[in-house]
Amino acid sequence: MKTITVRYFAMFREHAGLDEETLTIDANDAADVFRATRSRHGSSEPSGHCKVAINDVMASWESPINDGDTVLLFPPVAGG
Amino acid sequence: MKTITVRYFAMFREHAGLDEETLTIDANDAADVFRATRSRHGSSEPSGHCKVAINDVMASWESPINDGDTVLLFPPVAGG
Amino acid sequence: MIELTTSAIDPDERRRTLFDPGAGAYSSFEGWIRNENEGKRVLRLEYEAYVPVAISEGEKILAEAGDRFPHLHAHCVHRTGLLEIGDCAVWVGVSSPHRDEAFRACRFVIDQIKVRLPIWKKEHYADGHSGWVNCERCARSA
Amino acid sequence: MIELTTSAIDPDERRRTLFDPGAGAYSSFEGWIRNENEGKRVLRLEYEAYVPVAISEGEKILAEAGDRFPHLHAHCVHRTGLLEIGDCAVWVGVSSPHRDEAFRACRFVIDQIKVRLPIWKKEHYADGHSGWVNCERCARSA
Repeated sequence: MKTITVRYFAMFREHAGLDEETLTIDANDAADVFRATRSRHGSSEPSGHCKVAINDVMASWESPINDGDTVLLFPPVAGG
Repeated sequence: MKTITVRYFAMFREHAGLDEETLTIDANDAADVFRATRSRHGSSEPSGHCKVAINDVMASWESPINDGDTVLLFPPVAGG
Repeated sequence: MIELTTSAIDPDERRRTLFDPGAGAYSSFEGWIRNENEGKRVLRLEYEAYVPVAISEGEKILAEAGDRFPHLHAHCVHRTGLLEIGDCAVWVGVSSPHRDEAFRACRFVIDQIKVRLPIWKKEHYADGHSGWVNCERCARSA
Repeated sequence: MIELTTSAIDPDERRRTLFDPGAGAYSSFEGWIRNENEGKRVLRLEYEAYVPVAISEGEKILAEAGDRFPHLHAHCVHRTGLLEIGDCAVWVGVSSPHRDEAFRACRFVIDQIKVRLPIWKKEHYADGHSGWVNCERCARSA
């Protein structure tokens, strides 16, 4: 089990009703964290248009997760 | 014979040593005027990168010339 | 350089930072808030950004542009917060020795900015509803 | 609208004229005087234009751009006279509903301006010589 801080942005934050939370979960990669928090952020397609960052660095869904990491869940971006 | 006003621009004007002149020549089209003034403007390739306007309207070398026309001889342009 | 700001963007001021005696071409792009999107009347927009990653990812994009286009100077500013119709949401400016590279570099930067930076926008519509742009498919509710 | 001017171009002032609540994209291009051309050190440039035809041909180009790109606003200003390194010789600005059209329209306008307007430039070099740009092949002497 790992202790992970998860942060939600934009629509994900609105769905979750919170900015961040700390979870103790059995997660190997970023995709595991996404799945574990699915009921919070409301999205069912992690490999789709969503993005993830780990400790403020852009990552992929296959990126490994370590104890103490902060995982940022980004819904589809729309800059410009 | 037609009486034509010919105007020279940029390098053509510098070569001719004058802005414009009035010629009475036997010319059917703009190319004839270009040829007739070759020794003035110094260019030997009318169909090349040079352009012509007749009475302030862009024309082609095949455009017919009428008595009293003003023919503008443009060396290769370089705007921007 | 990439900046995020909550104040109005002054393109002219930023443009000066791109001056170089060897630069013969300057190209800029601005995204303006328009009053309509996909048939819906838009009243205003709200931009949210996650600044630390938006900055690091933006710097990466500008560095990539510099690798592709030699002697390039490039700068980008993105607004956050509440924007009204006609406001400039994003400005990209580049200078380069020649025209073709300037256009291509400017286009490269804005295209990448739009798909890579953690920035989101919520449209507020004339009918009272609002919605996160691009988020229909990722969410359980509209 | 197309303008020829002997005064410094203020891009910001012209940019405002392109505002439209339906425009989501703005693209601009500027040609700056650079200190080098084809290996020669340039000190300054002299632009000559034949104004009546430059204006009518410029208006034609902007009208063609409007035909190709719906809802386009486009404006172009070209300097004449003596210009120094770093001066803006030409400015093109367009606004359009979307990004792709804005870039393409801006590019179309500057590309056409450069080949169709009766405008000529003479470069003054560091070695004391001067030359009309693009004119080597058309003339009996360099």
